[in-house]
Amino acid sequence: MAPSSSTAPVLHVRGLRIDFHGDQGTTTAASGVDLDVHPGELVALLGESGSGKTVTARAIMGIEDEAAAVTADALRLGDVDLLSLGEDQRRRLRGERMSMVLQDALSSLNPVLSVGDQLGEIVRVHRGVSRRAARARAIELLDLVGIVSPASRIDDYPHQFSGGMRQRILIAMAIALEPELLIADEPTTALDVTVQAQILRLLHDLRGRLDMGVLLITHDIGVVTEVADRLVVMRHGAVVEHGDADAIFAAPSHPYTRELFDSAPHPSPARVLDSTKAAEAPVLTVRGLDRTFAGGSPFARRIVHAVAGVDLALRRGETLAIVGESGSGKSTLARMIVGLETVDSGSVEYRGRDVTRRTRGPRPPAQAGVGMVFQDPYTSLDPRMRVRDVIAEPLAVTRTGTAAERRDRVAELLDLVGLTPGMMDRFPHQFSGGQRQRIGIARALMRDPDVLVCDEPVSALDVTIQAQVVDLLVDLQDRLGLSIVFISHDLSVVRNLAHRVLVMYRGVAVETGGTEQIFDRPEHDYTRELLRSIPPLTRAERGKLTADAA
Amino acid sequence: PQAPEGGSTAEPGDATLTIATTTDVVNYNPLIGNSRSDYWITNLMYPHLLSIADDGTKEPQLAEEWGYVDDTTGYYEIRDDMSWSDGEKLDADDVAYTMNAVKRDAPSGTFYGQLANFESAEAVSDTRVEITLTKPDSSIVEEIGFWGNVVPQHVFEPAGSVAEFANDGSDGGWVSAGPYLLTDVQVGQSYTMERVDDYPLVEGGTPVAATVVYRVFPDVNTEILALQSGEVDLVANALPPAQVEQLRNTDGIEIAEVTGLGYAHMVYNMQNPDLAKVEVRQALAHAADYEAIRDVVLQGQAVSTGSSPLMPVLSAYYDESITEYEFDTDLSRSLMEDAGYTAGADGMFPVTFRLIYSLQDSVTSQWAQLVKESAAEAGIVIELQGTERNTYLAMTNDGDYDIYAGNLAIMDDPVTNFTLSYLPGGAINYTYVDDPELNALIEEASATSDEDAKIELMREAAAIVHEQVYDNIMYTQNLAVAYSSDWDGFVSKPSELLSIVNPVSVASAFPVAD
Amino acid sequence: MTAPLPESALVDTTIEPAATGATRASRATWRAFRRMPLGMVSLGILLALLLVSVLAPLLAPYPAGYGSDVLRPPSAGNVFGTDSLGRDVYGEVVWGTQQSVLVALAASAIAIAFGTVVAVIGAYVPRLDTIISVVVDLTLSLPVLPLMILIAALVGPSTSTIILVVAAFSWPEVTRLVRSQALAVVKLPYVDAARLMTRNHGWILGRHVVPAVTPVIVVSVVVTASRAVLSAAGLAFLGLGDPTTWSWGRILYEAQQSGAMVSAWWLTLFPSLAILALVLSATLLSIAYNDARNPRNHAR
Amino acid sequence: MSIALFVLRRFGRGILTIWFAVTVTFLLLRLLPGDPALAVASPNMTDETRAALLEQYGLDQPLLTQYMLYLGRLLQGDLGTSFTQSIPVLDVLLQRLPWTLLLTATALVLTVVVGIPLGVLAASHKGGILDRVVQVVGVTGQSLFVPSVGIVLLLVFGLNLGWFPIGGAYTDGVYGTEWYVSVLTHLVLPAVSLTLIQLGSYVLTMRATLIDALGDDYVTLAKANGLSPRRILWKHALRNALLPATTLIGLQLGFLVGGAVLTETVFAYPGIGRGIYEAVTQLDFPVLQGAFLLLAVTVVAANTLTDIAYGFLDPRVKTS
Ligand SMILES: Nc1ncnc2c1ncn2[C@@H]1O[C@H](COP(=O)(O)OP(=O)(O)OP(=O)(O)O)[C@@H](O)[C@H]1O
Ligand SMILES: Nc1ncnc2c1ncn2[C@@H]1O[C@H](COP(=O)(O)OP(=O)(O)OP(=O)(O)O)[C@@H](O)[C@H]1O
Ligand SMILES: [Mg+2]
Ligand SMILES: [Mg+2]
Repeated sequence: MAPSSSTAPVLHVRGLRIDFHGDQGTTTAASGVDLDVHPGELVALLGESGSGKTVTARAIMGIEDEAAAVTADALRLGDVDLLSLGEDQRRRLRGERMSMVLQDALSSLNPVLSVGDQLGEIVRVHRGVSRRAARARAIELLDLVGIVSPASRIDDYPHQFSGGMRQRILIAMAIALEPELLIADEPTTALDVTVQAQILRLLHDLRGRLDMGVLLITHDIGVVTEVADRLVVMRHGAVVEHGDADAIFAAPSHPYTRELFDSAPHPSPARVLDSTKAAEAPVLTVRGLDRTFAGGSPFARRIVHAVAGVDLALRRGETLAIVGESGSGKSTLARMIVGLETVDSGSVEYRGRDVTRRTRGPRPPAQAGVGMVFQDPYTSLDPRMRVRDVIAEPLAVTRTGTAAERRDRVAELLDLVGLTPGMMDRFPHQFSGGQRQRIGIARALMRDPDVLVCDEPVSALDVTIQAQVVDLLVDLQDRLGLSIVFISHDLSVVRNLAHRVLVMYRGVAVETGGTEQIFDRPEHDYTRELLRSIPPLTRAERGKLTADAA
Repeated sequence: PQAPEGGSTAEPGDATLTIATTTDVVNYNPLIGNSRSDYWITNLMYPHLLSIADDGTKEPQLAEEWGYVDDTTGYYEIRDDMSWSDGEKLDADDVAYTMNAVKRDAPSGTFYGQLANFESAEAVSDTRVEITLTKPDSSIVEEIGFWGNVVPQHVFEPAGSVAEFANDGSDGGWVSAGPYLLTDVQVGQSYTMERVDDYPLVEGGTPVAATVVYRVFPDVNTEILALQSGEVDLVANALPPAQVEQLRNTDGIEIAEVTGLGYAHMVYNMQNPDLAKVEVRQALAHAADYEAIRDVVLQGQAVSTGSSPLMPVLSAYYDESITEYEFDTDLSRSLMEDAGYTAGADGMFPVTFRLIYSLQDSVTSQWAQLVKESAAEAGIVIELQGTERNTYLAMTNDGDYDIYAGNLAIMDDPVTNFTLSYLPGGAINYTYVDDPELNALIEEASATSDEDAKIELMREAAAIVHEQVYDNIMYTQNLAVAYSSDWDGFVSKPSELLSIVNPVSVASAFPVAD
Repeated sequence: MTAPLPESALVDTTIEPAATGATRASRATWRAFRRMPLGMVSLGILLALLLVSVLAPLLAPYPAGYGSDVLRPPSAGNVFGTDSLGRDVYGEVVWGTQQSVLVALAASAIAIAFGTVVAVIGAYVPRLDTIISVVVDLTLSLPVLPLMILIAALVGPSTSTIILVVAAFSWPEVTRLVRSQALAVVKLPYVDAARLMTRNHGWILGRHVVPAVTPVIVVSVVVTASRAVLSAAGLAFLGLGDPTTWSWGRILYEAQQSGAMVSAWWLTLFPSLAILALVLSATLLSIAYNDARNPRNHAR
Repeated sequence: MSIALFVLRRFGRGILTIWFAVTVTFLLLRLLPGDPALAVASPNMTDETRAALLEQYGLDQPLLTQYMLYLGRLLQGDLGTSFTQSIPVLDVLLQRLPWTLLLTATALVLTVVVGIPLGVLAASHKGGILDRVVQVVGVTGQSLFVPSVGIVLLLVFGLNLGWFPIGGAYTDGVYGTEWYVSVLTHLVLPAVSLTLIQLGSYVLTMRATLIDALGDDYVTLAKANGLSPRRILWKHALRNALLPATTLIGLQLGFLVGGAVLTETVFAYPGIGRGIYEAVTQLDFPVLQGAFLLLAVTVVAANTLTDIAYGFLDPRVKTS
């Protein structure tokens, strides 16, 4: 299905510019964007977070934010000049000839309307068919996107479906009227790795079946390598590179594209702990850790066994990765280790001392020796405090040292994590995401811990920045002899960083072992499934996927 | 008081007279009930033995004659033409039963308060009741006759204690010996009363209006609006003084003057060591501008009593030689100095008095301010403590005040009044006075049946009260009641309780023909 | 009296995005606020009322004694007319401002202090939270106005009674408002980070949690203050206000008692307008403040 | 099982609320100053009369005994006897309750019927003139002092125009259709003034929740699917925004029933709020206790109903 650029494009964009008029003046989110999508072609729109991908897509659809001012030299859908249409005429095209799968799948469906109602509505509004016919079409669509026994699920409400299923339903809505153009805005980021692959396969498949032009927005190189026919790379609101996917992969011309490819984790030899360290007694030992939550709605109480009997041991200088799908209990385990969560049963021993207290409420780590780095660098720093105060807070609260001494220590730490001490008087918002995560690490290092527990420390960051932070952690480990518990669902990162891996599934540690062993010779079925869903990284593997789908 | 002009409209017809009141009936048992609405409505069903004239003398109502057989025996001769609405005759047995039951059960109404020297009553014939007293009491016959309603024995006796009987009509409705019979009650909204055809006290023997409806308007303002819009024909509550002129000049609204039978006063608590000194009480008495209070707060609708408990309305007793305390703050200051106080640099004496009054009493609330301000001119600090009525009553009862300000609605009989007010242990002896000379005079008057001698004794007593400032009577308020000019023929009686809503007046009122 | 104003009407439950930063947020809020005419006018009115209450002695002599001209309509001498004792209504309204502002501020200060402490503790200590939210719910479902009447009648009317009574029934609303926000705040990672650092809960609450809920507190001040004004006026109107201090409610009460509400419109109008001005501008101010605070509106 | 369980829990909580209200009232009445005997009897009664009255009321017993006795009787459905009126408390209350319910229910319906469109109007014109007007009108109503408004309404529509009667709940002495008409005409002014003062909070809630809803992702999705703005507003956003508004109805009913004292006073409407005020002035403990119990029951019933309604309206609750 090699789409030829010679056919007339379904989408033709030239010189698209989007400005936001705010009270701090005007920000330009996109300018001079040129874009073509041909029938049956999948174009990937790539770029780091904030580069203007979503605003571009929305502007094309005509559903941009009220505050946005959109101008373009040309904006055509097939033979229709979108710029010349009134709002009402454009509205009629939406759904009918162009449609979009929104970035945030989990909240895009109306919670109080049944799925069948929402699907059928589109058909009824655009086609004026009867309720009954619309319902039949809705069932057909659900079936098409792979929802099992659609007839019985059609009256269910969104919350009754899993994330992956909801994403499928959104896709079903988008293709309900068999549009010529489908824009999918990061259709897989909110999903588990296992589900991601299925969705991509579905899109890939549908494009062929319906001969649609697909514009796939993503910042995930792995995803792109799988399915894209052509690439468009955006940065700071401008297109920096576009062309045939294979050609760009082979020889990226723009430095940013190169950086993007380089920062994608490449398999490297797994790290192995040297034998002297491996022989020492563990710094941290976890035995039979258990935690249950009472959850559910007031109508239906249920018990969630978040963590069930997990054991682990962490040696000096070792990185133990914990992987597993969403909800498998990784965060709960981490929080119990640092003492943020009460323990139902089991023990956490740090340097031979049981630091578990089975009382409720916050428990300090006796434990200055166990520090934590949080997932989200944006919310883990108090926005009202200067960086200096954030980092020095542990000393301030105990009134340790003079102000000058604390200042010196802060400067030292900032230096250690690769920031300049001159930044200490700024507020967190004046830093980029990666810099903030460094500040978070500096804070964790304030009390000289020898164990760092990192709960998805890079998943909120761009790929390019991810790599920097991971490198910093490895560097610190080497310099300070830190032991690290590293939680992630990104297996590529794990492979490059971890000495050992612990796989969790529904609260249970199903498998533990050296990184190499887990990746190359997984024993548990679940581990195997997890590994299968890692997007293949080479073009060679890509062909295989396409063949599968066909 | 207008006499019916013999017009054709005064004939019994099917008119409805709608009367506004601010409160609901609390209790339908006239022996318990205490609020104005209770009085007004139960008075239309349960007759009193006696009524009262504008000069405070008693008039016949159910009783035609009354008096004393000897020192400790009184008697009433009652009409023989009255009967209850269920056909039972109203006879001396009902009267004697009522008195004895009240004495026995001690219901909380005013009636029981009059029975201190009462021992028992006996129906000696169908129309004559004799009462036996525990000691000579020259005013008790009139007081019982005036204050006490007569209730039907055949309804009240089976119900047990008259102190607990609700008489709410739940058991077959009410029974009336007045001009009207309560037939329908919607709490918070209205009380409907139907005519009792045979009511001998009204001219012609039959009440004119077929129906009387009492409507509840908690807010005076709404009440006045309803009168203006014609929804009610009469507002039973006395008008706020400031509204009288306004309404007098309003088309379609008439104002009836009602003689006041009570007074407003301030009482100084002599348990307070400062107030125990007569000079201090006098100083306070001279530090209030009574004339201004009557002119401004009451809009001139009040008369001075000469600062004496013997009001001008009780013309037989009134003593012109007793004159009002003069408003003179210099005099007050020198009296204070006589009492041994020296004013500080700021001109204030080192005393502070707490004056209590009820917030529900708007007239008193207003003049209390004036009293406070004028006392300050005399160097005496008065702290105002206006409270909700119940708190006020509780404080009054506990003697928890320095100065008490309040009103007495009907002080019809000086002897009874003095007994309650100035004898030690008297129920309204708010000043806590125990003056042997005064005590002797009151005791003597109480046992004296000779009218002139009694008057002389009371005047002497009043002079002492005035001189010693055991009580500071400020004025008698003359009341004004508004009604629609579509109605006429009301008969005004003194006091707000009787006013133009007394049974005879309501029964006589007739719609004016256009 | 005032109807219950649900939190959703006034407070965006969205947490201020940490990324925006507090100082910048407050400046952005102010900038957005300045462009809301309703908010600015309301702010002006409130400041003016505050000024009147402070400067009362300069604006009018304390209304006392009596005057010869009773119930006179507004004229050059008495711009708001005279009451049934011939006193100057203008002076009464001016001095009433002082009392009303005092009641509003004092009652909301107490309610806010108590309500915030309870809310923050509840959000922070899950075990207490259940009890606290039950108590709050229970208190909220009590019939507030009748209870206020009951207490004011039994305890006796005075400014301090009014303040305490209003505060006593306003704190649960504050707690509910603040609690919803605090619950979200205590789950934020930076609070977790602070917990890892110290056992000093006072420090965590004072340094991290309370500052984060301050905007909500600002809104509750406004809500409880206006509720206090209306409640105090209502109680005064029922004869349960402080009879010795001038308040707007007392002017209305005296007008009602003297049956003059209908004939002497100026007695009713001016204090009612004053109440309206205070409550209205306070409410509009809080709405404008919220709109301004909402980052969604910063972009306009 | 789960809905039944939910209802049961709700019920248990309701009972707790009622108990709380009852206990608070009981304690307040007895611990604060105030002597019912004085409120009942004429001022010149003797100390014996007073003692006898206190005994008759059972107020001479220890607090705990009184409380246990009271709860015991309550459990048997006995609310006691009014101090002042000597009739069963239930009778006292039932005389007024129907009118209160009529008035408050009417006001509530009016509020909802007027409030929803206004809220939608404001939200859909957010930041515009219309939005401002609706906000100011809504908030103004809420900031009005009831008695002043009441008097003005009565003066204009009652006296000057003569459209509506001045006070009461119906006209005495008329029957049949005429009676029903009179009930309606008497209802108009008080209901309008109650509606006026609570409309604001309703409109503001509607507006705020709707604006929130309009910013939700499903609205963007609906736009992307080419649905018309009207459809998006009335079907998608409003459905979601109505949920919080439902809860508010429950809250407001409770507030209204007890809080209409001022309205009832000015319009001479025979409701329970005024009844409570009068019972306070008479210190009629049993009536007050009964009235607060009744209010608590009303509030609990209203909240429980709206909660259950919420459960049925919101599929997230219903189907889990
Ligand atoms: N409503 C808005 N008002 C102001 N600026 C906006 C608005 N929406 C987006 N922007 C800005 O426009 C730029 C592009 O945002 P956009 O959402 O398109 O990024 P993106 O490439 O989709 O990022 P991501 O991968 O995180 O989704 C960003 O700087 C963003 O802050
Ligand atoms: N405070 C809590 N109350 C109730 N349930 C909870 C709570 N915290 C976690 N859970 C439940 O425990 C399970 C494990 O959650 P946890 O956050 O540890 O998963 P995770 O592996 O970190 O997932 P993710 O990758 O999405 O972060 C989930 O089902 C979650 O819903
Ligand atoms: Mg995006
Ligand atoms: Mg997690």
